[in-house]
Amino acid sequence: MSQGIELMLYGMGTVVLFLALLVVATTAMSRFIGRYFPEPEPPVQAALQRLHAQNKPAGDPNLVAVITAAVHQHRSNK
Amino acid sequence: MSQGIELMLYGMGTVVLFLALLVVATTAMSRFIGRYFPEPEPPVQAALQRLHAQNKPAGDPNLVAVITAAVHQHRSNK
Amino acid sequence: MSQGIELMLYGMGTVVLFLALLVVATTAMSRFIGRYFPEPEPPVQAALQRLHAQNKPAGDPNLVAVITAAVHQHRSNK
Amino acid sequence: MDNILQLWSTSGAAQMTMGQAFMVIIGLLLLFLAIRKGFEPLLLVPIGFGGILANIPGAGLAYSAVENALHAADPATLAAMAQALGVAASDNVKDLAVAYSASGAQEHLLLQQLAQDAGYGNGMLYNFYNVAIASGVAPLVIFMGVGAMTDFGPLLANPRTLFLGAAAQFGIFATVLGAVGLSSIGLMDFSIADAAAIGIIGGADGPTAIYVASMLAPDLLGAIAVAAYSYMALVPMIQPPIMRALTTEAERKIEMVQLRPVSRREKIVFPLVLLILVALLLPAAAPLLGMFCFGNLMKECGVVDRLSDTAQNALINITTIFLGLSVGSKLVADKFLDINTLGILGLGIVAFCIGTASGVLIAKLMNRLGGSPINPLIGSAGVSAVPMAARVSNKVGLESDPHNFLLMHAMGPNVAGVIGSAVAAGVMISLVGG
Amino acid sequence: MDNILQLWSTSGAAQMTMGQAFMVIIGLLLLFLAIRKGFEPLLLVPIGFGGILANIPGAGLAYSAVENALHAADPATLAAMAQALGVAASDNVKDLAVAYSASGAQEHLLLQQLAQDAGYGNGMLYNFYNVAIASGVAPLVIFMGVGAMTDFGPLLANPRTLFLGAAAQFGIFATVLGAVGLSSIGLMDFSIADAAAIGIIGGADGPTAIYVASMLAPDLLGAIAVAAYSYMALVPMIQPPIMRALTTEAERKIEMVQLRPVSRREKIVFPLVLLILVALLLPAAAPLLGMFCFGNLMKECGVVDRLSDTAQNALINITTIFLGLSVGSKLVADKFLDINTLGILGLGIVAFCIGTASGVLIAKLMNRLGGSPINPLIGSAGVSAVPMAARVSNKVGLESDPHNFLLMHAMGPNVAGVIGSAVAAGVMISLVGG
Amino acid sequence: MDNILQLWSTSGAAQMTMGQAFMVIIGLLLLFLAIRKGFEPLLLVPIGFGGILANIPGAGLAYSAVENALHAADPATLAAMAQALGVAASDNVKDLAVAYSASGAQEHLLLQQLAQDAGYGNGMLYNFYNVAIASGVAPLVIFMGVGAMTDFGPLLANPRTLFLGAAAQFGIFATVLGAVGLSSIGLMDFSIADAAAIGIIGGADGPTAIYVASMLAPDLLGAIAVAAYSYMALVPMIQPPIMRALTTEAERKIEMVQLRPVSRREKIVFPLVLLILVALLLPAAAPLLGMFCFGNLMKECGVVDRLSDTAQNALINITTIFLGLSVGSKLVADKFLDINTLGILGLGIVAFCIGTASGVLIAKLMNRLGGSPINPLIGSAGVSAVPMAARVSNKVGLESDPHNFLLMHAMGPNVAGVIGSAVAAGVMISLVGG
Ligand code: NA
Ligand code: NA
Ligand code: NA
Repeated sequence: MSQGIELMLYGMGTVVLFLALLVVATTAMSRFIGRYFPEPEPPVQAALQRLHAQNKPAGDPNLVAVITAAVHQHRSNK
Repeated sequence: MSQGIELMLYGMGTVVLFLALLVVATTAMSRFIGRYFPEPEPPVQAALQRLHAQNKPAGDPNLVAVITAAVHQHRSNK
Repeated sequence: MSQGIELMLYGMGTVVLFLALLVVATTAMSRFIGRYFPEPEPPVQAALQRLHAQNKPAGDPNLVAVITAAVHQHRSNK
Repeated sequence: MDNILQLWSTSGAAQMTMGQAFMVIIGLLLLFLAIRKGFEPLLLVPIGFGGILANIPGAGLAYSAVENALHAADPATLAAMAQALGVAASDNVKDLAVAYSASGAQEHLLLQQLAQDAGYGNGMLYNFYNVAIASGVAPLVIFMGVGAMTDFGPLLANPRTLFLGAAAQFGIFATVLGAVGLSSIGLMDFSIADAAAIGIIGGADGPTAIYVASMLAPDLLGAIAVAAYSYMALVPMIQPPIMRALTTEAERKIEMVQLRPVSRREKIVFPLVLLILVALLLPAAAPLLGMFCFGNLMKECGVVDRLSDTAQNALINITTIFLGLSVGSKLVADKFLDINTLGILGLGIVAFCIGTASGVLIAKLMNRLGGSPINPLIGSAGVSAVPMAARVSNKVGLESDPHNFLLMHAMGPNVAGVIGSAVAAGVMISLVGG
Repeated sequence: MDNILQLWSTSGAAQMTMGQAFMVIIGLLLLFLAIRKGFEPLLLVPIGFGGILANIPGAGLAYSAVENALHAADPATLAAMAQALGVAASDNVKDLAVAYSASGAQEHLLLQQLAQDAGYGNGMLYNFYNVAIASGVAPLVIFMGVGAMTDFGPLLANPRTLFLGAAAQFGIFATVLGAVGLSSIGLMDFSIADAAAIGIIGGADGPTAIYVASMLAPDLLGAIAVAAYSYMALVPMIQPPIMRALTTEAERKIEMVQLRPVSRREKIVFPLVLLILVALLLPAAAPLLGMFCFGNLMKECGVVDRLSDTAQNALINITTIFLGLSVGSKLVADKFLDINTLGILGLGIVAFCIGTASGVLIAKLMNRLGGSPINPLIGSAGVSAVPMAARVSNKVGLESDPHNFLLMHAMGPNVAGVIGSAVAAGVMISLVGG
Repeated sequence: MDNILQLWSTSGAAQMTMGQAFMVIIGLLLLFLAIRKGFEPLLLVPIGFGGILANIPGAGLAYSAVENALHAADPATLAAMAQALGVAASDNVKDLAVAYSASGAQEHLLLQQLAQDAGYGNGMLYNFYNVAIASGVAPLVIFMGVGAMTDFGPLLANPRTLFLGAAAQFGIFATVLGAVGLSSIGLMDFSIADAAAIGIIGGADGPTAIYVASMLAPDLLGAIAVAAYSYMALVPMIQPPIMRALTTEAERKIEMVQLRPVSRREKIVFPLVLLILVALLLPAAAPLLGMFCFGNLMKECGVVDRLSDTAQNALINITTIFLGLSVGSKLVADKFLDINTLGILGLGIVAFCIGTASGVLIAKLMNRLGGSPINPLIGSAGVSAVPMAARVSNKVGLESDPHNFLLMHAMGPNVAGVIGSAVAAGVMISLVGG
């Protein structure tokens, strides 16, 4: 029984302490970024960048993109 | 050789018996459902329901749907 | 140290030899195919064929295709 | 003739026990709830089906090779096993089973070999369980996928809601206490590790519950997972009465300050901040929260979208299929049908109720302490059950004020609850499992 | 100079045996048939390529670490192995191999350790085989995916066609008898387990054949899988002559009653009915039919479509790649090139022919017994080979009457044949493998 | 109170060493380079994150159960382990660790059992590493996917560019020599196997480098993989100065003959020709090049597109996630922070530079020997780093002549470099690893 009470006290304590620290850390992080590294890029550009990244294959990024381009050139050379 | 004959007799017997029972069970099931649980939903609604289900993510169903909705609201709040 | 020199000599030798043989084999292969098995199919047909292949499921090729067809017929029979 | 007898004696109908028949019906019931009532179908369909498979008499799909050999009770094999275990009586299967589970690693290997040489194999579900759950990998991979689906934006816009996610974990620890209490008065028979695993049901988070149960109380895993997912599906019925009882009409009408926009950089850095905090404070939570943060970072960083997509789709789906079937393997009758299972089901719903109440009450307390007003209805979302609990907060709020949309505000405590449960899991693994 | 000799002695050209060269050509032939002739390419491309890889001399991709150590025949390692096995002569590799395969589990572990310590490892394909096939998981996962692709509608609309699916399994058992007969007159050397595994080729169902062969006759798996998939691809050539020979023009013109619509509920309940029947009657078929029913339930229930989609795509594709390469590992020359392989190829085609004939004849018998008329051409679809055999029924039917579409009617016996083969597999595993 | 102490003593902050803190910062730096600077993010995001996870103090995610037991240093467990190893002093953890790594297979199994019985388990990343990399499967599967993404058209149109791919491998072997040299003068401490694994960084091919390192020098794998991917990302900065220094303006303006069209049949047959050549000459390269050819054949044959799609998407993505995390497990402080790591980073960049120079110079030599003119700028693409190096060739070429598009021509040596590195890997595994 005492084991259970101990587990509850220490457990709940850790949860609250951890999340309280996370509140502090998150707030500090948001302020720090907001002050020193405000978002420079307009949303549209960011979306484009993301779209671009989406087309990159694994292992060798850009592989597909380049090969596609190359194949196009190759075909148009025929 | 006798092993082979035995295997054939018992094997083929089981296959026929099993599928015969399946015929009986299936027919009974179809009649039971047809009589007591006829399809209540019109096909369109069922299709919509299925479509809806398709959008549910694993682990936490509806997560994506809700988050999407939430993000939309969030953005429109800006 | 001598191990390193040996590894370099034999390694580089094998790489060059292997790729030289590959040049020979590839050139021979291309000539052989160009002479005896020139591409018979026009590109459009090949593309269609590829497109068709893409729709084949694993395990039992064409399964989905046929079942889809069958379901269509089944439904139109209603 | 012998063959016919052999076929009949190996048939299920000849071997089916009452318990197995009952568990098959339980499996069908789970399927019915999942398919017809929409109870967390992505998990309960595989779990229910796995439960039926596990209880097919004579198939032994949920048993190891040794267990299958013991069930088959072939005299020669039993004699060899008894000899290997150094036990006299070879005709009593139960004694052998007890001696086997008490024996050391050396004997385990030997008996496995004996069983396999005698033609017995591990059941399909037993293998799935070992690969997917006993190794810990399936819940972690699912957590990674959930991380890749989670948007921490609302939480970052209002970090104070993390306290609501913390408060709701009180349901977990109160239940641990309850389980220990029931055992101390002799009603149940739960060890402290069992109690901790049962409490985690109150976390309302499937993968976390399965992960903790697999480490602290594997025998209870079936009941715990079924309880966790069932109650998550029942959140729209469990929570509203509690929420209404603990709040006044005026409180339910509180309008919250509109959330500020959150920049992409904050979202990228947040999982790293969380990871560092875990590393500094609670290494035992590192596997769960590490994979969760990894999934979220993959989603937010925007440069590995093909990995993030796979984590959210093919990978999480494949893992869910095998996780569900594996959990089903723990619904085998001789392990599941037990008074303890009833205790788990009862304690689980208590955990949900206490967690809900704690969240609401702490939200009210925070309003007393000042700061921008918080509608206490979003406190209940702290139990996680993402996103069902946030929806419930929104719905109950709309009943009082049809123009007060709380969904977005409730997503903050909702995802905070996921973090809170994982932290609680780490504490319990660290204190009880070590 | 030593290095050059070492490089040359480790090169393939210096070590290639006639058998390996022949098997490489067989592999290329399978690739040609798959790519150019469209023979079941999804399986035969990986199998053919795996067959070539398995026969690369000196690479040992299909061998275990111990086998690779034995092939390398390093005197010191051989001496250590001979000592561990308690064998005198260490210079004769064949004797060692025989002693190794006769030795117990203890010695196996010891020799594995010895081989690994001496720098030998398991071949890539050997590992694939163990993970994918020896564990049984790959055929089961493929069966789940096939279940998720199968529509039982036509079968439910006309359950009598299940008898056609039963009849066609006669090809399996007749072939078992043939294999046992050939062995009893000394032409071949098949055990009863081998015979059962060979017979299953007549089931015309790849995953079932691989599953049964992996349990009853792993050494014959390569030949059995190649035969099964090749003959499935040849169904449009094998079946029509038999179908025409056994039916009259009038019979081929029989028009069948239009199929009734089948409700979604029937489709959801059917896999559960089948599962319960398996549980009651034939637990040995539970893994195969259980996974099949699970896949089908996921598809039909409509609430776990993302799992069903994954089972039909990413998961089945990944599994097919590794299953194919693993089967290819069994095309290694010293195991495949054997008079028995010719026997398997011969018996396999006999099985297909008998199954086709049985299906057609039983359909004719059922017409004699009354009920709504059945076009006997759909009987041949009972061998499964989904959906090729149903297409063949349709095509032969159209030859006699260009307005008589049998495809839909033939899908009933076609999927019934899948169930029938899995039941036959269960019987044989239960009677022979136990 | 005891519990608070236990919690604090198990917290990361109480256990963090300088090395771990430093490695966490390295992990964050890798993430910054990957996310913000676009350094090979698909690999460096998982590697960096895995590196942080591996260095969470007290979590032991990158350690085996035995290592975790040793780190925990529980006296009773240590005593039992010392006894099992036959070592006297049980209080000195380092002595035990040395004795453990020196002991045989029997002792390893025994200590694993002891550690697991005492409640210690393998870390998550340790398991990932064993399944994904130690088994060799992850690099091979990625190579299969890369094969399925590769178009050999440009290479087939101008097979002479294979020589450029061969030339660039000189960077590998020069670096091996350098590593051996540094060790012989006592500056570093690399064995010949280590040197070979380091040299392969010059291959500019991630999966090949990881595969070779996992076989020849697992302890250096972390540094080698980080170096390989970082320098691949830096190719646009490393190569251009070298290319400009070694070529004249006139050479950079050379226009190349337009590539002939390549038929589909050539593309289908090419991977088989390559495979046969590997089988005849260099079986040790069979796993890597075999899977590469298999992927390419699946893509080109056109009849198994669903397998090819899966190999290029779901399968390669899943594998990349676990490969990256597994590589991260080798960034654990006590293995990574070593003077040798600096040596590896230094030698790696030398390898890239020499490879680039060799490719350019051999292209110039080939122009002297006659044949259609080759722009020496495409020689640098022979180091692989597909497709970055080919883009660099194109870009530097455009600086001299804005109408001279070299991209397509550079793709030939680029993919030739992949083959060349795999051949070099085979040679080194065959000579050094056997
Ligand atoms: Na929670
Ligand atoms: Na069949
Ligand atoms: Na290269």
